[in-house]
Amino acid sequence: MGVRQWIEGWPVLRQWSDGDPSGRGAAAKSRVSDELAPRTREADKVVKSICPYCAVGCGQNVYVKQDKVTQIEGDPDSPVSRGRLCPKGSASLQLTTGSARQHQVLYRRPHGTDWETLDLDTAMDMIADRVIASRERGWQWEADGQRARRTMGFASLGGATLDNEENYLIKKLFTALGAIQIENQARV
Amino acid sequence: MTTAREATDPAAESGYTDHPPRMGFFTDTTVCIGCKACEVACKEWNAVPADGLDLTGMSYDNTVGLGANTWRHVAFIEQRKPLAAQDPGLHHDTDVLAMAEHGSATQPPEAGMTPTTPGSGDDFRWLMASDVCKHCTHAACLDVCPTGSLFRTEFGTVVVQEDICNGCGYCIPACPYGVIDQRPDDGRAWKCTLCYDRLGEGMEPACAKACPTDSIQFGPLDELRERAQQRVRQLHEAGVGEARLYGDDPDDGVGGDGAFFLLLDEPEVYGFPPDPVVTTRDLPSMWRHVGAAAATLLAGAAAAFLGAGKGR
Amino acid sequence: MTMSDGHGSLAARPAREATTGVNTGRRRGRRGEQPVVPDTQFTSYYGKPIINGPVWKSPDIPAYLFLGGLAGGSSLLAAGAQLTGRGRLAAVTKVGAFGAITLSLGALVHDLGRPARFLNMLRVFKPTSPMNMGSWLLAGYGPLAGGAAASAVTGKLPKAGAAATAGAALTGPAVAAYTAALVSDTAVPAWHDGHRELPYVFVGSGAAGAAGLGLLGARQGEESPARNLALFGTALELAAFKRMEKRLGMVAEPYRAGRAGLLVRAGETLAAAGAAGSVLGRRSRVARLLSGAALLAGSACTKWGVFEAGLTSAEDPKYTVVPQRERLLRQNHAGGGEAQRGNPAVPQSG
Amino acid sequence: MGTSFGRGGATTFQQDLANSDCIVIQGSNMAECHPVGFQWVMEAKARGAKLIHVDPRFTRTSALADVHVPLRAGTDIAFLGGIVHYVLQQEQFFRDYLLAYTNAPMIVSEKFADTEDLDGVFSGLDPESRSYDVETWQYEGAEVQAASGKRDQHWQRRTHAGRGEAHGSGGAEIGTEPKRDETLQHPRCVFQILKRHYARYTPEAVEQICGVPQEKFLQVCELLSENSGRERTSAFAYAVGWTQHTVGVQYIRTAAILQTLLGNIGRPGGGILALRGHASIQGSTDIPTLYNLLPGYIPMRHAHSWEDLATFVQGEAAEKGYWGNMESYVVSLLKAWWGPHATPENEFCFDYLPRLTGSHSTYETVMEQLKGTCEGYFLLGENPAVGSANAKMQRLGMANLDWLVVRDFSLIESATWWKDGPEIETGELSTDDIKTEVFFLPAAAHTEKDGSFTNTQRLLQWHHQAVEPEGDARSDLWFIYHLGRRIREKLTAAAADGTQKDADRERDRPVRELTWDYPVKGELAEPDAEAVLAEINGWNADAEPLSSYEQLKADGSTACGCWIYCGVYADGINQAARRKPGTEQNWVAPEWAWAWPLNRRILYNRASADPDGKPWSERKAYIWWDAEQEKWTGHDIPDFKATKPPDFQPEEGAKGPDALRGTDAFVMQADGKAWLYVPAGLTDGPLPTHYEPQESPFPNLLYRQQRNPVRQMMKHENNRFQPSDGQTGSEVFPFVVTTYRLTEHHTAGGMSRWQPYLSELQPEMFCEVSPELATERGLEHLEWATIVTARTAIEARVLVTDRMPSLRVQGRTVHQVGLPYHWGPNGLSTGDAANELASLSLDPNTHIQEVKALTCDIRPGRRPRGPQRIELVREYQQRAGITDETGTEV
Repeated sequence: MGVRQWIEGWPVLRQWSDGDPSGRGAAAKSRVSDELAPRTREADKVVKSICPYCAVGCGQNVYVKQDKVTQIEGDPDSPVSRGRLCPKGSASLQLTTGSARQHQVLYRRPHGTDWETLDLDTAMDMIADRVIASRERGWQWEADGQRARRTMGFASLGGATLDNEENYLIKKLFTALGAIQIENQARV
Repeated sequence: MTTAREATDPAAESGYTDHPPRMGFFTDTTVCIGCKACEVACKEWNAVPADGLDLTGMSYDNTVGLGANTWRHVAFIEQRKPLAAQDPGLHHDTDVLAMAEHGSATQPPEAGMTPTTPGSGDDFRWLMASDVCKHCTHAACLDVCPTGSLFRTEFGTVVVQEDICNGCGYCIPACPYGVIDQRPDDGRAWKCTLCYDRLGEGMEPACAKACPTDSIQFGPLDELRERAQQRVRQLHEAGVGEARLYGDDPDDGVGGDGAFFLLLDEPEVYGFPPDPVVTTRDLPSMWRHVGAAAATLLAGAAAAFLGAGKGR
Repeated sequence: MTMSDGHGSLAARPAREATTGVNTGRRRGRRGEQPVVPDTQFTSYYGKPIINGPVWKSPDIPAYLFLGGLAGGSSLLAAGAQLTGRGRLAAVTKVGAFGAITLSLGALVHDLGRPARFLNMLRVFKPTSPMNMGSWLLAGYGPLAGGAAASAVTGKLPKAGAAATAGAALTGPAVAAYTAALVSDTAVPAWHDGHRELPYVFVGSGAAGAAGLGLLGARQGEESPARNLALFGTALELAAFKRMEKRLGMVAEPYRAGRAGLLVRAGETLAAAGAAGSVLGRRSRVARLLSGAALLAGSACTKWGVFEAGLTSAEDPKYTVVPQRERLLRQNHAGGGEAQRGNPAVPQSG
Repeated sequence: MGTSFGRGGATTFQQDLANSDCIVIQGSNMAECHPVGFQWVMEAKARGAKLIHVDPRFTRTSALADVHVPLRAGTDIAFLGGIVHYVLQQEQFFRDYLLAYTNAPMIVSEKFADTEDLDGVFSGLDPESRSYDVETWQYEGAEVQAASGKRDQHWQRRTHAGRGEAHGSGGAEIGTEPKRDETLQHPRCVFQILKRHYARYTPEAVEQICGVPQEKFLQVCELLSENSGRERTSAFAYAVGWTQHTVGVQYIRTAAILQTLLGNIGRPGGGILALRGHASIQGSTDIPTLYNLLPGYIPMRHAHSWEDLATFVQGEAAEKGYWGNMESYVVSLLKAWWGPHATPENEFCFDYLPRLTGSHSTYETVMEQLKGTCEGYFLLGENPAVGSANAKMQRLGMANLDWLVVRDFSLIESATWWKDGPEIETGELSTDDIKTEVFFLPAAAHTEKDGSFTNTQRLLQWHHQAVEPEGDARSDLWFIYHLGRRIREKLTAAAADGTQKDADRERDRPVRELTWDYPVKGELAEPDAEAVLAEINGWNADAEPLSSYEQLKADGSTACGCWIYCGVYADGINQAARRKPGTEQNWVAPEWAWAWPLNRRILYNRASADPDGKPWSERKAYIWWDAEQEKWTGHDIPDFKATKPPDFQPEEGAKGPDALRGTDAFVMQADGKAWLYVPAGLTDGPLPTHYEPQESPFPNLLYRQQRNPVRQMMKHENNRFQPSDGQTGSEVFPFVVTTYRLTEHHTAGGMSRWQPYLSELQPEMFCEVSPELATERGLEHLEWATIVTARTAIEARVLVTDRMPSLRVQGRTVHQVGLPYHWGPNGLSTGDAANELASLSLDPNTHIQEVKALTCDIRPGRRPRGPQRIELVREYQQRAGITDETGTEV
């Protein structure tokens, strides 16, 4: 910025030239204020979503810039919520992008005193082996003298916060494995 | 009769020609459910820092009041007053000064029940109200700001410019409502901007958008005032005689608020000043007295020498 | 809206307003009855302050107030001393004024949340902002005081030095007085409501402080103007303070309570003792020095006390609420009781 | 609700609340727990509706209500039963509606004996097994069900208890056409039985039991009655305040009876809205991650030697109504799962389904873990270490596992109990000794995956992926798909290497033959959620998407993963992703997303018209018969065959939907009627009856029977029960505890206690007590208090408030202690978990725990640390004389 430009931009002078003699309005406006824009305008895309907290099912608009979520707010199109959100829904941005989220697989070995890190692929393989082994150990062809074709070796809890598609695959896979102890928050 | 009021046009007086209508908030506390969505939505949008974990015991209010990190604040008042229709009479003809002698209020440790209204029997009600910067027509914070960081926008709102503020702190005690405050680790003063960035894009402020019951309504101030009058009439007809507006009057000490309220009790019950006045209303008088005092000093000094005679 | 061609009331889209707290009939009988206990309690929100108190730090801002007054008064003493040929007194007060204003400025900058942006104070010219006006004032006064001091110390450019001395003396009183407007132009009840008297308190205190400096620095025999100024300043300060307290009523309580009260009392006592000592002990060098120190300390205590009292009065909502309630009541009585703001029986409509 | 109306889902939708003339919120704190849904209540108020909130506490909902009725926690049936009594006695019921659409005229078997006759129990109680023989509850001349002769009673009860009542779909079968008395005068008709059953639920009784003054109670009765009928409708909203009791299902049943009597079901502004607490809790029962159900409320198999697909269907399907087509639903499900391997010859792989032997709910699972049978555990977005009743039992169960997989956003208590759980502090467990291997896998957020949630009004709404999850975070779809893929690969390899035993090969066949070839996309190989949705929706033999469950076949030519969701992918379009703005369509907004069944928004809406098909009133018109076009029309999609005229009479011998008359509005029910009286389908009685909670400081005023005789209890040394009124030691736990949520937090806190913006709003665990209780026990505002039950002791900061009223009950004052249950030791906002206090005593139908009404003691000060905490509880147990038998009497 040249000296002349600087001087011309000096609000003391603009007070007289811009019709704001008291210096409390237009003349005092800074360059940053002049160029201010909501971050939603910069979004590459707006993705339609649904609030993950309670079962009201409020519509959400998710603003994304350079593969990062920059803002989440109510979707005015939703006839259920009409663009409104409660404090939890309003905190969705912090929920999804906040520092409280873990991004690393952690492992605690039997009798271990602390976490260790583990890569996802190894963890998945270990879990698959555990499932197979526990399923076998807990296998019951019969129960109370009747054909049961099931395993009592492992159980699962959760689902009310999950998608229908996820619940469907959980129920499908675990039932096919013979597991029956499959439960969720509907009872908790 | 409501629209005929002559209101000042702060944007026009601040050098904006051809500006948009003055925008503001009407907060109807009678439909507030105290959910605090406004507080969170405001923080998310404006990236306002969290304010610490402190269980205050002030009913469900754990944010206490407006400040640098709280631009929307929901007050909770538990009262032994009937849920509903009230005797409309006010009884302020007693000696408030004498009462003040007894101390002003109950401190939080004793305030599980706000002792504002002793009441009787089983009556009980729970008032909730979302407070915010008033964006005064005559804004003290803006008047006293020495740097021009605080300025009047084309929407008639009052905004701190964070690239300018030098943290002198003058605006903070100037505000008659206790809105603006300094963020200690940052040094600058912060408050509600009425989402200035969103307004420019035709979006409504984050808090008003989130509000589940439309307790916070955003729009051109003229329309809001009209709507608010209607609402008060409706409530009076329904027997809620205590409903009253606060901050809507262009003739009040701050020239009317850009964010005004519908209350069910006296303003101070919610933590509002009952009759706020912009401090700079008295500034001409202050300057006069300063001038006179300076002159007195000059005269006094002259007299001191005259009385002492010539030195050696 | 496809419903509108359908049936009945379902067609209407919901309105925005909802009625809250409307009773359903059973309690209606109560209406019109007077509550047993009239609703007259002085109230607040959990005793929390209505206004946000000053974030100005101690000792920065009390020092700023004190040093500004000291500088302004000193410049007057300097000019008088120069005119009347009291060389030592002139030199000491010139240097003192410059030193004080430099420290004062330093304190102000130190108190800023963003000291590096100090120069933004001169970004606008705002008569509505005493701090902005003060900044412009200091921008003029500072160099004058500096010039006067420099010339006095180096002995160079005596004419320019004299001109600077005169300029500083003319702006000095404003420097001593404007800080009263600065603190008054807030919502802090004890400060704002005292806006008529505080300028006199401040200049009186500033004069007494400068006199103290003069007594300390003057050569034997030069001190009588300083003594006079001490008497003048102290009398002005004490009288103005008394008058302010009388006028303010309960709002002035913080000036007499707690830490602030202690400081104000100390300020008054020290000023009175200093002034009295300077007169009674005029023949004793020790008495003169002690009196000077007392006057300086008294001036600092007064400013500090005023500052602290402001903090206290911001802290307790009663100082905000009660006077405002009172004012409303007065308006109400004046207006025949009908136009009371906030009276629910009278809907607010113009 | 399943047993009353045929489907367990909410009968209405949130927006429709705006049309109500009176809304009763009970067992729910809607303004706090569903703030955004509450806007529709406020809309109704704006139109002049009255809002009644019935709740032990004065909440943010009460603050906005016209009437707040504080009642003693756990006495809702007495309160609602009182209103039923009022409506019957004052003849405020909607007679025409009652005759047309309910089972009021049906005549019940003379073998039936009511609680009136047996002092609090129904006929058929077997105290030994703590169960009812339900046969005596039948309509006259009807059998329990077609296959009853062959089925053993115990399993029969289990299967039928399992269906419908939780959140789902489907009333039970009732056999042949019952006898009716249109005059409602027959002494054994449902109407008269109802009248007798509730005769003692007088305003005086309500006052005595619930602590509700008669005046206030009658005010509610009048408001409800005034605002029901032809011209006006009232709605009920409830939530877990009703379900979390030993008689939870019957709470809802009472509301259903009341709403049926008042003619408020199937009509705009009426209905019963179940307010669910999780984004997809409705979905997770529709497509159940529940032990006793298959998708679409098809019951799981039980172990019977004789059962094949045909007898299973015969046993479970109904003669009449849409459950009559159950075989198509089952076969289509099996086809969806095992594809070409499912053939008529192998009964479509029916044998692949594992069998139940009794209850296998989460609480039984804990017992299995303690026994060591269950050695592995998946926790998928759930936090039982603080979120489940008697959380200590949950942790002890987990400490006995071989392995535990926790998938969540943050390190919740269920992932870290082995190093910092309460038992480590008390010394009951030591980290070194715990053998459990723990895997923590970070989960993807809703913004990081495609999928659908089913909200509280049965609405499936699709959320689109916005960004890829970071680091190791993955969706549960990814996790379960790739876990399945790996397991299948390993088992296939094992089968191929030739050394596997035949029995093991057979054991693994259902896994190897499972259809599991979902397309994946992107770098992370995320399965395509829409492909899964397409399978849920189903397809025909030509792989074309189906559009209605009426197209499903029992011959194996259709596949469908969840029959009630059939139509969500009609025309190959993701109907759940439809987002036509609400402002651009009518108020029902049928083009926003997709509701089951078949996009109907108000269920049983045939009942919004009179028997002739005309609206009951202009004001409340919704669906009506258009004689010209010969079809049902209106604002919503008819929940009825669109072309079946009002005067339709089925042919003799018609089955399934064809057997429904033109006035059978409750199309899932075996008789097409709303059930005031439930002849089959519930385990604890055909009519709701007031019992005291498992732990209560009061005797049951109405009957000698204190508690639900068939409630379910888990006996364990860490799950001791407390004595109730009249028993020695009951004075040791004199106060009633109730638990609840706050707006600012979510369930057990996993999604809120880690968020700074939410944590600062409610920063710490607290308890709420009345000023009277505070005085009595020396509790100070903001100081600490310790709350003790026979299970454990927790601490909380005290809030003294009038919002927690002390009530006058049976001539004495009962104090209540309020505990929000969001907290645990991890995260930003912390505190003891309220669920530690609860016992495992469950509703016999749903196996939901009772946490809304317990008894406790409260004392000032913090709880003891370390082993002294256990000492304190033991001391209390001794003082109250608690043994393993206490509280377990029938």
